[in-house]
Amino acid sequence: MADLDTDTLGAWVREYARAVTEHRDELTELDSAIGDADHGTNMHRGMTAAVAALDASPPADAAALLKTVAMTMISKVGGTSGPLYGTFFLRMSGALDDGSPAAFAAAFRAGVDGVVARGKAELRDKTMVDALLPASDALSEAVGAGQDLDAALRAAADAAAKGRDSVTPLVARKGRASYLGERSADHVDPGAESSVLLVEAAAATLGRS
Amino acid sequence: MADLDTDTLGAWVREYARAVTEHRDELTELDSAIGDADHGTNMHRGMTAAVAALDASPPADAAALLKTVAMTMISKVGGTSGPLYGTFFLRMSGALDDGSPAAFAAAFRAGVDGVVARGKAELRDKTMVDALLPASDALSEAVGAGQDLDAALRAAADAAAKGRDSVTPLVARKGRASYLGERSADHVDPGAESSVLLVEAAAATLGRS
Amino acid sequence: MKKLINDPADVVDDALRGMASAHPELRIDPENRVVFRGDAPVSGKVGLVSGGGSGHEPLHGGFVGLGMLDAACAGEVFTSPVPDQMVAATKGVDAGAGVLHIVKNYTGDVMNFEMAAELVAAESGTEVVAVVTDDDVAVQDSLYTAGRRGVGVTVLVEKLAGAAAEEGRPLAEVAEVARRVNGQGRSMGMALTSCTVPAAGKPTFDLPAGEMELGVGIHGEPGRRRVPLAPAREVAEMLLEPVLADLDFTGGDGVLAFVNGMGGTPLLELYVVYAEVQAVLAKAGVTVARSLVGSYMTSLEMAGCSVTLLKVDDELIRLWDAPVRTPALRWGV
Amino acid sequence: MKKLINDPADVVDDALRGMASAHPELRIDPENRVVFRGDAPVSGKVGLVSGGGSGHEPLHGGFVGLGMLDAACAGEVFTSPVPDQMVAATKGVDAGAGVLHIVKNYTGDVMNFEMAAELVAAESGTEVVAVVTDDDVAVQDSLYTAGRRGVGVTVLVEKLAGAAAEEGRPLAEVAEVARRVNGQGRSMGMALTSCTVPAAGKPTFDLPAGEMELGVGIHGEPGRRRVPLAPAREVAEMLLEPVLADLDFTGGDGVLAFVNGMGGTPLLELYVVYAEVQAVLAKAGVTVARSLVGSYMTSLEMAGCSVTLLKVDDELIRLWDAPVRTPALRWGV
Ligand SMILES: Nc1ncnc2c1ncn2[C@@H]1O[C@H](COP(=O)(O)OP(=O)(O)O)[C@@H](O)[C@H]1O
Ligand SMILES: Nc1ncnc2c1ncn2[C@@H]1O[C@H](COP(=O)(O)OP(=O)(O)O)[C@@H](O)[C@H]1O
Ligand SMILES: [Mg+2]
Ligand SMILES: [Mg+2]
Ligand SMILES: [Mg+2]
Ligand SMILES: [Mg+2]
Repeated sequence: MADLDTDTLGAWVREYARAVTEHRDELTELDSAIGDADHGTNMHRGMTAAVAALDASPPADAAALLKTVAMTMISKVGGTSGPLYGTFFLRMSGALDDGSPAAFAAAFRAGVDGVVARGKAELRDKTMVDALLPASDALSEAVGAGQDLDAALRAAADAAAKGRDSVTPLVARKGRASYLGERSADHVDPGAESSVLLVEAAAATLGRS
Repeated sequence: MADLDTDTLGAWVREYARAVTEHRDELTELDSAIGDADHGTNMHRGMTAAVAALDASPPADAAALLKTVAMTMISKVGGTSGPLYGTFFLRMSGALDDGSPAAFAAAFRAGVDGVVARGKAELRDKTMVDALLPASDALSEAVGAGQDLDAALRAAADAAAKGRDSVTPLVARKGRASYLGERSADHVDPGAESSVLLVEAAAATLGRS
Repeated sequence: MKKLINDPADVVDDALRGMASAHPELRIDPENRVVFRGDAPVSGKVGLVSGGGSGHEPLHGGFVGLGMLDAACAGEVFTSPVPDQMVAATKGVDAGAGVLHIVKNYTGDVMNFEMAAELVAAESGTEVVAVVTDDDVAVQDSLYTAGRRGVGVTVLVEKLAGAAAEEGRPLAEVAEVARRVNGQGRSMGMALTSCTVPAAGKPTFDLPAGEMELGVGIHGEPGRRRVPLAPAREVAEMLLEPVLADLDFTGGDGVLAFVNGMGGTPLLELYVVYAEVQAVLAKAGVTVARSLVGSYMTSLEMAGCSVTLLKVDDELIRLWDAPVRTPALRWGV
Repeated sequence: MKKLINDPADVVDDALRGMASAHPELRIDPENRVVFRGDAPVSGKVGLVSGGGSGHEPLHGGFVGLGMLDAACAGEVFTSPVPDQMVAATKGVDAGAGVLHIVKNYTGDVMNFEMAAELVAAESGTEVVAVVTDDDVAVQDSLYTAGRRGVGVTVLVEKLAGAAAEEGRPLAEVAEVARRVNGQGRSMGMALTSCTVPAAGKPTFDLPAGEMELGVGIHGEPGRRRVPLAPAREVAEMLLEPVLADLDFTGGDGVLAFVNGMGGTPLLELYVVYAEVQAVLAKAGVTVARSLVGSYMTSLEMAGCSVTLLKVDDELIRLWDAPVRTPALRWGV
């Protein structure tokens, strides 16, 4: 398996764009139940623009690629997910060292830390953090244990899905869903769902590269 | 059969009030189809107020009674039916001579002439006039032919209903329904319907008195 | 029926109560259901009276004040007020210079205002002139109809004749302004949904998903025809086509373009429609001198809009820009 | 979905195009989706910038002009604008006296405005102060929520801080007025129907006949609880009860009472609600010094309303009465 490079990371971004487009209505539907019915539209708009930006001026390296995605999310999405996913890619871009699985895992952790720093959500607040943090932990652990990126990303995707599901029964404590109080319980958090798609897209592209 | 007097005319007015209340929703429904959904509400408001006015200060004579009904319709209904039914009762009040069937028929004609003068509708314009004019003709003819008021008012009620039905297939040329053009055809005119109720109320009360 | 009301029978009185509390600068006669300018009658000024069924708010009560109406009579929902109200309003605004009645062309409104004028003539020496508005091109103005309806142009007549009256001009001239505005204005409306008359309790008509009514009035009456739902771009064309066909709006000093919301359509959409109206007008060579976008003459919670064009000249532009201070239109003061 | 729009993806751009045509006194930057005062930056004056998701019109673009905002950023429907827009707006209104950001308390709005402020700080010497509005008592202001939402009071902050800025007061004082107004204002809203986000294409929630949502926000989000439909009288009580429980509004110089329509509720009904609000306040010993009734902060075509109370004093009354010239609020000029 080749090291991660601009092409493979680009494949990840494109696969994620495809996935949020495929799941656009579903994400919006989740957001209708406990939010304001725009999460699918937001993610679709942002990731479509990110791919267009990459097409328009192919990035020089992996860091530039992630930065383009970050800046596009920040300047095209708005809402809560724009700054958070934007920060995620921005911090990843800044932290990415080389193309090794360990570097990727570290950069991913930096991205998630950025989301936490920006949004100040804790575990079990019922946000995207509940998918991203477990994913990051699983990824680091697997890579640290010497597993290959494919296996590590599969573990991360499983952990993300488990994290998302684990907070579904909970009452939201951050973001718009928190306004609903008890009524937010037993609904899947839309941001957690889009984060699961992000990690699955990584597993489907980077893992196989 | 006694001559018409304040009591018998009062019974007519009360019966009409009862009938428009019973048919309120139906009249409004007819007005929804080709108008603005208020004819039942209008007639109910006006006739209920008329009965209340009669109760509040019992009129000295038949003319005073009809005038009270007229003024109440004019000052409580508004819209198209307020001035028209108001004018009907006002002209009847002014024209009523004695309690004879002939006097009633003449007063009724004066009332209808008042409606025509105020509203300028012609036969087959598809308005209340299409019920009132044939009713007035039938009433005059029957009374002139020496029939008793009971039979004469039955003939008038039949003529009113026939008049109403005869214009149902037509396109309205007066009032709100005329705005619909061809779409007004094949709907019962609400004002024609409330006029049929007026003549039926007369047959049910004055005829039997 | 989902409405923020108490008893449907009380809706007009309750709303007038709210208006009276919210607008201490107005004087509201709850018995007669008349909204007066606080300082009516205004000495030396022609009095302007309008009125009509309720359910079209802010029309007419929201247009009472300096530079516009002196009094407005509120009828039941979609039902013309009664002559007594118009008599009370006319007396209350009569400052010796005569009174103008601004009447929308509906059989009921016209008859009730006529009876009121007869009563005023019989009782007092007040000179009353009535101007009837009839700008709705959806209705043929022929012997076979009750004539064109008075719609959007009524708001403009109230503003422009109101400004003329405020300048101290005599009744004949104020009436002439009103007539000229009506003669130079045309409107056309459409609906996406019906409205529900409170006392009726259910929608006046059914309008299935995917369809809209063209040529509706402002009383929830069905329109002239039902067509498939179309983008705002095409709606603007459909509304303007008969308006532009009815009167030549090109040349001169341009037009006042008025996009009016029917009550249930958000301002966001009205601006979308206005953008398309502008585009159609530009293509047709019609210059926009002034514009008005908002829900000024509504049909309860009906979703939809109407477009009104008024040919203007220097004088009308000056009258439009003149100060006005009413609950719903206010500037220059 | 029945809307007067073209492509749902274009609704914000199309509406801004309409606004630009209808309001030549404003300057609209279509690239950045910023509505500017025509004369911005106003020399010596603190610049006021606000913004948020679209779908709340006239908020915020309709409040741009003399005596209120200098610029408003329009996001996608119900989605906070992005930092680039806020940076463009901030630069465009900066006349050297600093810029106030008025931010409604939603996670997205707060984060995007924060990022914009960071960018401005990094790029230029412009002093930026942000005031976050959070007046919605339907939401508990606790560690377990994102804090109270910014709703109706935002309109009042824009007017009152705008008037303070227009007087030439320094940034710290203008911000202080904004903070004080937010601290003394509370709101509560309800909905009779859901709204439909254009891009989503169907109602955000189902609200069956006979039921209403209490404690809704302005983004079509479901409320705190669903209760049976009630008469306006009881609705006024249900809305005011938590407002009055949260802050003592009795005594002093009274309150500014603001009944706001959610977009699909006709003005007739808003006045009915206002009458009942007045009655509840009178019973609670709260004096109304000023009032505002209308659809100023909407949630697309949602039917419903909110009530905002603001404790006022002589200074706030003076600032409220000060001249304002914007598309949606205008007086004294
Ligand atoms: N403070 C926060 N930290 C991290 N994620 C958050 C926070 N608040 C909300 N989110 C996430 O954002 C998602 C909503 O995104 P989106 O609908 O695009 O934005 P908005 O709520 O502004 O409409 C939620 O489902 C949740 O996962
Ligand atoms: N010019 C007219 N002359 C006589 N009757 C008329 C005329 N115009 C309308 N009508 C009658 O009035 C009826 C409608 O009354 P109503 O609904 O109470 O008033 P509005 O049309 O003002 O809402 C019509 O059904 C018709 O019979
Ligand atoms: Mg959302
Ligand atoms: Mg009717
Ligand atoms: Mg009517
Ligand atoms: Mg959003």
